[in-house]
Amino acid sequence: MVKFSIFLQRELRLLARQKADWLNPVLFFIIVLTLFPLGVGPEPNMLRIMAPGIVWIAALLSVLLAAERLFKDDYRNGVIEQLVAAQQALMPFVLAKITANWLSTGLPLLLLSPLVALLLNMQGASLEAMALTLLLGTPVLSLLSVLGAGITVSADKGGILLALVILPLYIPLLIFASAAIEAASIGLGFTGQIAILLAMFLFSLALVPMAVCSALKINVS
Amino acid sequence: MVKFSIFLQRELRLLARQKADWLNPVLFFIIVLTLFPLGVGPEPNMLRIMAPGIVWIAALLSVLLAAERLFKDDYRNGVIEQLVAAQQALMPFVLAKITANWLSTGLPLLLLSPLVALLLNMQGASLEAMALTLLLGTPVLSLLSVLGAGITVSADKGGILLALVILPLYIPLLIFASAAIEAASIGLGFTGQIAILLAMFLFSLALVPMAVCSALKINVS
Amino acid sequence: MNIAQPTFAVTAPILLDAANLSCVKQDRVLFEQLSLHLKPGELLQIKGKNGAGKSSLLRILSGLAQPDEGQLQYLAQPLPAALSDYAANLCFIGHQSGIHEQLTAIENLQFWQAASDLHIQDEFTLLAELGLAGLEDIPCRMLSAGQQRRVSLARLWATSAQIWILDEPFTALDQSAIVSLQQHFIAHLQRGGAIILTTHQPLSIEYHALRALEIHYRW
Amino acid sequence: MNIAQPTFAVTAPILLDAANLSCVKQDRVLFEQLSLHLKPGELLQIKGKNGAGKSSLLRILSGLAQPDEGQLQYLAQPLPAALSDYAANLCFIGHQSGIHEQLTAIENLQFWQAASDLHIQDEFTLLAELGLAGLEDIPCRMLSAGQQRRVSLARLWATSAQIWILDEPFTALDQSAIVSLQQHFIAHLQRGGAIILTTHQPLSIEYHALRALEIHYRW
Amino acid sequence: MFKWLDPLAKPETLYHFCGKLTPWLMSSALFTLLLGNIWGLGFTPTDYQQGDSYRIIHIHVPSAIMSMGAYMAMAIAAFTALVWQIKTAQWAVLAIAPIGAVYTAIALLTGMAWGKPMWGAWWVWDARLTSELILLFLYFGVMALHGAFSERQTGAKVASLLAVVGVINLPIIHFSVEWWNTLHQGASITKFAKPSIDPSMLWPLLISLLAFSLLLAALTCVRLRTAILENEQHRPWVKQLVSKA
Ligand code: HEM
Ligand SMILES: Nc1ncnc2c1ncn2[C@@H]1O[C@H](COP(=O)(O)OP(=O)(O)OP(=O)(O)O)[C@@H](O)[C@H]1O
Ligand SMILES: Nc1ncnc2c1ncn2[C@@H]1O[C@H](COP(=O)(O)OP(=O)(O)OP(=O)(O)O)[C@@H](O)[C@H]1O
Ligand SMILES: [Mg+2]
Ligand SMILES: [Mg+2]
Repeated sequence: MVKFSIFLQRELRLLARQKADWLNPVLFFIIVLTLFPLGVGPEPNMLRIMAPGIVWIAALLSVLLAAERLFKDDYRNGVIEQLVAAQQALMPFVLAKITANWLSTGLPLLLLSPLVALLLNMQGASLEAMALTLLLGTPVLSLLSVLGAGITVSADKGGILLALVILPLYIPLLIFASAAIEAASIGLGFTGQIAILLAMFLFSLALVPMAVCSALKINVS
Repeated sequence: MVKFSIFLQRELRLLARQKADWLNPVLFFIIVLTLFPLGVGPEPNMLRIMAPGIVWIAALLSVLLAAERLFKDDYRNGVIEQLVAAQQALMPFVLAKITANWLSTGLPLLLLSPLVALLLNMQGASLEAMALTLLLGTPVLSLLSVLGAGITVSADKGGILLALVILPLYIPLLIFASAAIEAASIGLGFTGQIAILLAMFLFSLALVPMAVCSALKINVS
Repeated sequence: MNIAQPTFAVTAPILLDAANLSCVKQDRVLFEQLSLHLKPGELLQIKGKNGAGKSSLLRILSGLAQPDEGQLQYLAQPLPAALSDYAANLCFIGHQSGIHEQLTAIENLQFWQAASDLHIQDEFTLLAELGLAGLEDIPCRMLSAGQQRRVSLARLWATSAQIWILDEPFTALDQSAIVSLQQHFIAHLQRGGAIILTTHQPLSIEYHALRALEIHYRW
Repeated sequence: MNIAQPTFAVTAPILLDAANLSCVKQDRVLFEQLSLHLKPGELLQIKGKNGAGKSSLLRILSGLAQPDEGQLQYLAQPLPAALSDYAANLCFIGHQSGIHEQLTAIENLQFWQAASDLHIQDEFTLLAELGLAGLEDIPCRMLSAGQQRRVSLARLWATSAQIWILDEPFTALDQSAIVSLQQHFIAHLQRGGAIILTTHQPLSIEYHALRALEIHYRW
Repeated sequence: MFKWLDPLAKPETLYHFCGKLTPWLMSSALFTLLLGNIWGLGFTPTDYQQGDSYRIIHIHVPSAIMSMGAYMAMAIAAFTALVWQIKTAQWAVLAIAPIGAVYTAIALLTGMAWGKPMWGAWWVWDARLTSELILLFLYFGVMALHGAFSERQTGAKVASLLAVVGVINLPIIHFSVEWWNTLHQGASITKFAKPSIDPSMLWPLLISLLAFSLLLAALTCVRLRTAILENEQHRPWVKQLVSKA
């Protein structure tokens, strides 16, 4: 626990130093959101129907882009190699990475959701549903993208390989999250979908950190 | 010219060695395209309307992801530093990078367009328009993303900064390309948009390589 | 702390025992039937030309890579099983420095303090000792090559690990830094520590338990 | 080729003339009023402790960075103007090796041949001379640290540039490689070349025109 | 012309020059701002179509036009910085960027506030609105690049490069109403032909426009002076200045 908090502090310090790290994903999110209506056409009705999908795809892409460099620096500097050699501190390190990743990308998206609703013409219940799905879904997104980053850290080509590994895992999330928002937008209940999202969150929380640790070990040996 | 062809050969050799470099953007493109119907709902009519925007956004994102690492390796190894110190070979190097980038990302997307049309329910004229816009637009995309990669090569945080820099420049392309496909899909002519795309291509071809060279010089000094 | 007192007679326990190691890289046998052991108070220098396989051997000895043949034992226990005990008593510093370029020297030290149980009384005095006074608050990427190396080696002044495995520790260091690092080695050995290292620069240490192992470059 | 014959009397032209250079990094003055000049046949070693500012000076001298004050002249012409002539007659190898890890040694050489007009008769003999026989077709990332450095230095055997600027060329090299590199330096100097380098390892060259310039570490 | 400009490249001269200019610019900016707004908001006739909501035009139009003007000024400074390697021009780029961003934000917000009664929606995806939004992103991009490099010099130069490249967006904003059929108003005052707007509305509008440009100049001077001090802090003349103060 002490280790975790020191490591988390380190990550947060890195984020504070490189403000671009958390500002840019947010801006990217907004930019992608503005691209869609442009490419697809500005009819408000149309937009309202597409909104859930768009929000979630934009969220995915911004988290994905942020994840790419997650372990790169520490890998290149030999930090990870030496952590693996020293064994015990790897798990808290990974947990700190995951937490920091969520704090810097998931949380801002969550806070942005009212603005998004405004841009995409969303109302009452949909807005609520979107915020809820983001609350439960972005941690899963962070977990998955850290997993992808861990798996691909020593791969010759990070970015896109990462996307490939993560996207398939991410599809169930996308389906349930946008289904929830859609249900809300036509006035139906959406507790079912939310429950599934919760389950996905707990499930990945239990499994992913261990998987990341072993991925890192494999990557340095 | 001799230098250009040697450098291009080197880039192609690198691509042949790291197949993921050109396979992954293509796969990414396909995955994003399949995500949309999932997130937005599979009504064919809906899809047909959204198709132009979706295609172009997917193309952008895949090229963007591929661009991120374009100069990274050569920067880290000191290749760029030493090229700048040696002066004369920088321009052919940049041109080779741009060409290789298009060959490895733009061209496959172009070749994929029939498949995309199938996935998104596009017909005759739209397909033709899409292929044409991709033919003219993907080189611009490559030019812009190489520019972004050059500008941000020594930045502490590559990926997302790159997106931030490039997306605004890319928006006109998106607007005209999807306008052309849309016009075609409702049976109108689209030579006007195509002419504008051609102008954009020539314009950026004339300016971007020089801008990239000076960006690289700035980045190593 | 688990450091043996300076009573390393013949009865001193063998810390690390490697038997019949071999390492194959792409059809090329770097070394075969290589055995070595390390006792408290010993410094073992791995010698060899460029590409002989020194770094590969060190990675095997530190548990990062598996040998293609042969066994490792830590305090008479076979290694994959005893790995966590071994890792807790080991300080490995490889070709890469293990410091994050965006963090300051202090922050890097704090990270390693948490990660590998260092005992640092005061970071500032430690860094000043290493000639980094006044540079504690600058991100490490702005330090020179040698200064970065010094930050990375600072761990050796604070670790309680008994076994040090160091891959070319003298790289980028200036002469005065090399001398003080070697003095620190001797102090560690005299406290019962043990060191395995590689370097292409001649050691200038006066010490009775220096051993060298040469790996011959084979093709 | 533009190499003066070994007639470097007092009349030899000054290749590179730096006057009153100063370099400031973040409020810290690394050096001020530093002047130096380089003639054909001279080797100038920049000395100084870790962090004194040697690498910063070399980057300025090679035209990569601008000095905060002072001028550089190449053959009596001021530098920003004469930069392309200067660059064509210069071979700079910095801390980073300048080789791509995914490419083989041969492919890296071919790249540099095109990029900086090297004259290589036969890559295989050149690499064999550098002790890399049999490793020509392996991606450089699989070479050891010293072998990578050798590939990077291979350029020095093929360049027609008269001025070499080298930042710690001996890093990671083993003793035999260092000796042969130094012999190669002497041959280059005797042909009228000129070298500026930094190194923390003592030079073992016997040559009449060795000069050293010390940068004192200031805080 | 260049003889006159040349000494201004020197930080010290520019610092004092801006210092002299600032009070004049600032006071005239405040005066015209008050004049334009009081006249425009209080004394112009109510529009027969739009009611009183149109009065926001006195903020919207000047800020929108000057958001582009500021970008142009920034791009010129950036071009100067890149081509002639003038450090002060580089600092000017960063001095202008946030001001331009604020103007752009004001144009967007007032436009949105006006759009709600006029078009029935806060935001529509039309070409002018979108390209104006892109302008905001460009400003952000310039500022973000500036801080993204460990070498401050690199960041400044690279940001200048982006500023120059982004000029492409200006004609797109201006001509967007002609190239695409949009909801947004066509050119009515920035036409070369006779303005198609009633003089009683035109005059206060022009005064507000003048006010916004004066304000831009004044704020730029202030920010530029701070930037000069920050970048030159170890130079003797700054130390002298500080010790005198
Ligand atoms: C968020 C929404 C809006 C944005 C981003 C926006 C942006 C702009 C920009 C950039 C200009 C300067 C164009 C140029 O000089 O070339 C402009 C001018 C103008 N805008 Fe808007 N606008 C918005 C909403 C509105 C609305 C709702 C109205 C009124 C119905 C309006 C009326 C005008 C008028 C009359 C001009 C002056 C046109 C001229 O003389 O060129 N705008 N706007
Ligand atoms: N991943 C790999 N694949 C194939 N060969 C490899 C790989 N890694 C290393 N080698 C080969 O193994 C040999 C030994 O490499 P190693 O890094 O252990 O050498 P070293 O003794 O540390 O040399 P140096 O003194 O240059 O550091 C080299 O010749 C290298 O070509
Ligand atoms: N970007 C930077 N910002 C601030 N300070 C820097 C920067 N780059 C280098 N320095 C400082 O400049 C000094 C000189 O660095 P330089 O790399 O030139 O040293 P060096 O003489 O080559 O040392 P070494 O022998 O370790 O290679 C260092 O003390 C470093 O802290
Ligand atoms: Mg080695
Ligand atoms: Mg150095």
